[in-house]
Amino acid sequence: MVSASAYVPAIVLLPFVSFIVALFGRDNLPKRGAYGGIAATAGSLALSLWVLVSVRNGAAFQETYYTWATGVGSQPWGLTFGALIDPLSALMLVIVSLVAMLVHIFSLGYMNDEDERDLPRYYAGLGLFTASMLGFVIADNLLMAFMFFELVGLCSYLLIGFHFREPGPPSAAKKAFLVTRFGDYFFLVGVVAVFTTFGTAAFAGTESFPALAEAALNGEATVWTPGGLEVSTWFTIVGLLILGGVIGKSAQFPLHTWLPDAMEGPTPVSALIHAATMVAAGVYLVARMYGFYVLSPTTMAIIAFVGGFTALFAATMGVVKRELKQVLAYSTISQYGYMMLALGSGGYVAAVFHLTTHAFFKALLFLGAGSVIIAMHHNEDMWDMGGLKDKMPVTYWTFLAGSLALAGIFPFAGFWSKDEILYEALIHGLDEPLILGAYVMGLLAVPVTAFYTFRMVFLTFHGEPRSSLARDPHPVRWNVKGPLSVLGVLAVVTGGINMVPVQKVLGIEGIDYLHLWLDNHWGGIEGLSSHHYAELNPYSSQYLFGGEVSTVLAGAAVSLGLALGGLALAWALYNVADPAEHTDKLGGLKALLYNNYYQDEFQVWVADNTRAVAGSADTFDQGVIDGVVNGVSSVSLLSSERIRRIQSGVVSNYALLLTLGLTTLLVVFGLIGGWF
Amino acid sequence: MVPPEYYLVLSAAIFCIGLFGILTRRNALYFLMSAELMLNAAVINLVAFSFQWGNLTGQTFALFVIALAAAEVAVGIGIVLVLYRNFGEIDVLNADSMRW
Amino acid sequence: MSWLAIGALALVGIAIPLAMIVVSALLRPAVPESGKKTTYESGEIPTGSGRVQLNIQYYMVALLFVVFDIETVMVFPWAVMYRSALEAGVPLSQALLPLLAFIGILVVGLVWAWRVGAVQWTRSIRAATQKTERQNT
Amino acid sequence: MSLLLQGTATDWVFSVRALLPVVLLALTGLVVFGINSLRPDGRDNKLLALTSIAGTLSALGVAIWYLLAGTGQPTHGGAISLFSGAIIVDGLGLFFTAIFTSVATLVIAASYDYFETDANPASFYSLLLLATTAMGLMAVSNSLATVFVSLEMASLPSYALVAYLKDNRGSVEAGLKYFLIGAVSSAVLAFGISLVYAATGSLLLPDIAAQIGSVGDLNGVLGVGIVMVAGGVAFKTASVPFHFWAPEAYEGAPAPVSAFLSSASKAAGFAVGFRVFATAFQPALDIGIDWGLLFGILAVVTMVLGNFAAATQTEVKRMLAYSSIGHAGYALIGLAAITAGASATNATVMGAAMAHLFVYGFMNTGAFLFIAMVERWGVGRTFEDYAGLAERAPMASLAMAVFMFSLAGLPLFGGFLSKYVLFLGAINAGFWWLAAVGAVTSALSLFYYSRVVKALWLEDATTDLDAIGDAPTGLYAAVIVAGVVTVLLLPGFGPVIETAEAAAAALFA
Repeated sequence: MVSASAYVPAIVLLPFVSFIVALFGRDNLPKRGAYGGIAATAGSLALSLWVLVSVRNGAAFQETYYTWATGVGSQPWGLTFGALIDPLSALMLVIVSLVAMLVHIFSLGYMNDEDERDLPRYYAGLGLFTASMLGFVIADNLLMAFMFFELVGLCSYLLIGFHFREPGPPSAAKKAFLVTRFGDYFFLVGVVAVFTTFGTAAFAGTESFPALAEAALNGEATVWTPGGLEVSTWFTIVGLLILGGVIGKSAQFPLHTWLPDAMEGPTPVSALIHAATMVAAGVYLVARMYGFYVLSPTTMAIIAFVGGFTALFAATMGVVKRELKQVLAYSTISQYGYMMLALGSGGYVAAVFHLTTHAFFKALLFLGAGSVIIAMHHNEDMWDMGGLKDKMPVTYWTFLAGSLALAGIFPFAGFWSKDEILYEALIHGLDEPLILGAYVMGLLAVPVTAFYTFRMVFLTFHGEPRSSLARDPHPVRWNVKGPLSVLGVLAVVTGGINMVPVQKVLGIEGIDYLHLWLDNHWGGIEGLSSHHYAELNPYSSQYLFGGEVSTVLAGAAVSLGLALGGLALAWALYNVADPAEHTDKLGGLKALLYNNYYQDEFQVWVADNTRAVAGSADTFDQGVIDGVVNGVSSVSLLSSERIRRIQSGVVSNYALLLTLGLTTLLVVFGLIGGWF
Repeated sequence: MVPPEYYLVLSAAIFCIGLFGILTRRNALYFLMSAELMLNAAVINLVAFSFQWGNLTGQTFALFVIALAAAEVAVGIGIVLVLYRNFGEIDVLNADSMRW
Repeated sequence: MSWLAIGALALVGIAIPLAMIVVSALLRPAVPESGKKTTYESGEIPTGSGRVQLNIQYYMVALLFVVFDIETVMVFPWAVMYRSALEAGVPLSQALLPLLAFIGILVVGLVWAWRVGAVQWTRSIRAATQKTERQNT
Repeated sequence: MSLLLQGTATDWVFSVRALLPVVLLALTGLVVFGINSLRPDGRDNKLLALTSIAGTLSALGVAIWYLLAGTGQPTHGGAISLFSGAIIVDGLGLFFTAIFTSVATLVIAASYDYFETDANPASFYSLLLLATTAMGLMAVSNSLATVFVSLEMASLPSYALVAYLKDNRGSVEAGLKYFLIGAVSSAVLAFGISLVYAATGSLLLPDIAAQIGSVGDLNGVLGVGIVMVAGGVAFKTASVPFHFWAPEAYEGAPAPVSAFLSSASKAAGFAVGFRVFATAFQPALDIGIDWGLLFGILAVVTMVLGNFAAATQTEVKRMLAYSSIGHAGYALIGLAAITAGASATNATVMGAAMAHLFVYGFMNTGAFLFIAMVERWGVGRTFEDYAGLAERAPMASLAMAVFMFSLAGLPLFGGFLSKYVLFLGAINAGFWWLAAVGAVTSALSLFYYSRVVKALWLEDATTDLDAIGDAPTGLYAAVIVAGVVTVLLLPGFGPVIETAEAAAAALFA
């Protein structure tokens, strides 16, 4: 039998071929490139599933395909391309190719049926985007990962700016590109530092950099450090440098500003970016080289804290947004914050779990939003919607499933993964104040998430239509409903792959499939198992209420309670016929339901105050964070203006400056060298 | 015999005079002459130290420097000519349309 | 010590003209008038601009002269060592050939310059009018 | 293949064979003169261009053949020393010759269209060929005398090339500035050489290295001399503070000439700098003449100035001119990271700088040639004028996007790997601060490079682009070839870096 490993490059190459075909085939293609893209991604999906199955049968492997260059000199280094197929990458391959295929199908409805022009360029971009993300996933070394990471960024630039004739998209594309690129430069320096330190950038094997780092910390190996720096300090610095790229791509505070702007791109692209490709790349990278990160407690704590903070910070901003996609954008930032929190607090499996469930329900929500946007003739303002529930039932029910998952309501997928993250953060955080702080922020974000999610759901689908568009929505076809249904099912059931709480509470062994999967239960690559990571991680577990089971139950109860609370608040405020006139309506009711009046009054007060907090978070975001980003660029541009004035255009001045420069050099080096 | 340091001082002085000319003159031709002066400072060094070290390398190279100086003048005059044709004068300060 | 006399001479040499200029500047009356500022043209009243534009051909010939002047400089060291080199048994391929190649390259350049008209004395209309203008003034 | 290795250094046939790439270039230049002399009034643009390309291509072919055959390299008997050691044919020389001839080929192909209406293109081709010849000599010079002579031989045609458009005020002004700064710089270089000679009594690079240990009191003279020689190198490579000519010369010159100067001429300056400082001046590091630090400072200032000044330019060509200065700063890392005695890391970082110059030769030449095409169309010079060009010229615009992203160091093109290896080498040699400045300025560079791509692809035309009807064959071919090579240098980077590092290692052995 042919082994799946021989076909791994094809997983990457198929979408790449569709990119080439779309690029050169232009308008001669059926559906202008869509079918090619669907076929390619379907092929990738099939191969990925095959790979998944063969990994399940113990066929994890690492293979080098191509060597770019080998260096001579004191420290030989090799730049190679290869594939690392282990449980983690096999799982991710399936997620990426599945979401990519669904997005391609959905695009038939969103782009082709809407008569967008220039579609071959769109499908070419999607193909390249998918290919580069898949290439990133299989990368077996940091340099290859970096190159595909960059390619992902470039594709996002091309796709976000797809509607380049409008004013918004080009600048949003540029912002996305430059902000993530800003983080990537730290990443680049980090890659170079890894090479210099270890002489290799491989992820797996005894000669890989996580393994060497571990050995170096145990004193079993020596590595280069700049200026004789303490090994652990240097590892922390390197880890943080690479984290720069992660923060940029995964839109963590403070480099998250590009992501809401990136909503200017076509909605299917947003789905792809948020669920499976670009943003997921950052978190995946941390998971990929987790063996390195767990060695540095400082880095871990920073990751956890940034994650927790981002989760809360972005969630509060989601509360005040008017546009459907804006809400989803902030929810993405927030959810990736959770994943970072999980990674930082030692919850490797929890992070991958949430990455998986989030990929499905966020793709679902974006595609659902796309469906709504089609129906609303590309109006995205939620205050113009309302009452779409009956007119588009498929969209409504799937969207609802996604929202329940996002809000973390039992038993939808998001509940299980988010609960496990919070649980990990809690048990590891009881000794670590920083982790505990991150946990608290993550917990606080739960009701906020539920609140804004259901505010969105209620405003969009419930109540009375608030505009003529909403009264007569544009119908959507199978190519929209199909992907929605697939994802809707997944959003409901994905939680089943990792029933850890159930296992712990009821004592049923063997239903925590994801744990077993990532723990090389069915075979994997030595040194890349969650078990190994758990041994390395710097935390100890503490339990509340005298035991594991009670801690699990208490944690789940608290987070579910908070989520339900948020949901209830949203219900009360927005699940009404006409939420905008909420307060006026109260006057008629007060004689009849006096007590309810107080209750409503209280709710209004809560709403106003949440609004104030969220609003100030939003202001902070727009003013300070954006301001700093803009500030850096304006300072650069200002200094650029100053620096170029040196070139006065008068050749005598040049001669003078040249002489002065030379004289200065002569004097300085004469003094240093003692020539006089 | 004159000590070699004196030649160094002499050549440095000539070099600085040439440099001074370049910094103060606006006329392209003077600019050119000043640069030649600087080259001649190098030639003085080469010849003097060729004598000092007892090998002919410096003297031979001095001939090359002189030759190249002449070639440089040839090209320079050509450029000054087209400068005059385009700008109507040979003031180097006037050619400042490109800057920043 | 022999330098001392030269130094003293140099000092005196510089001091005397300076002193003369200073003394005359102190003694003479200052009566500025325009006639004093005009260019001295042997008693004639100066007319027109002091700048004369020469025909560009002068420069072309001058440039060619400079180029072939260099040739002499380069040939000079060769001439100095040629006889001794031959006597030392250096074959002609090393003693003569490089110089012939050098001159050959120069000849190619000269022929080219000649053929494209660099040494041709053009009679352009502009040059002719300029000439008449100069004669009329 | 190793027939070249037989023969004595005094045999002139042997010398010609060893210097065959340079000789071929010189002969082609003379042939172009000859053709023009035979038919002074015939405008044989095509014949002249084809002759010139044949010359540069054959020189390129020979250089690559020698590189592959191991001529002058440690595996086949080591460097070939000619003319009493004044010329040395080795891997470094051949590597750089390959860069010059590739760039010259592209530039000549582009010039065929650019100077289509020129009255006498023969002088252009011959000047270009002679400048390339001189650059080839610069790369094999092993004596300060040949260094100076060949550097001047390269500079003089360059001045004329910059001022080639005699009726264009910009071109003339550029030529004037280039020439005046060049005259000052060559005087500084000559004075520096004379001081080095005064201190060591020799002009041959290995002899200088041998003498440096015993200069005694004259180390001050030597130090001033070395700094001045560094100034000469800085002029040729357009590094601060000798860079002032570059923005104007690149902006004012005809675009093919800008391409030639900013790629080949810069590389030639580095060829000289690498050889002179690695061979002759390395022992000076031990006696208080820290030219490594000098180049470190120059590299930092050059990177910062070039990239910052480029950020707010309004004209694409001038932006590229400044970016070219910035790239000189990157390549200077190859000199700055040299430390006494550490021959392995020295070779790594210098080889990386050479490989970067190689890749740079293609991507930067291509970018300037794209501008040549735009100039030929008469579209305009500012970013706004470039808006929407992708609609009219998609292939060329795609190539331009490749050049821009490659120059910025995006990891899809050759420019990424070379910059990456360069920074890696710098960190390996302990100069992490150089790599850090390089990374920060690269980050900034993406800003202004992406402006071009944005204008080309993401903006609607502001001007009437109907003039862009024709597709000039030579220009298009040159741009596309440069683009393809830039892309191919990503998978094909291995041989380049290996050759470069081997050549650099031979220098430090």
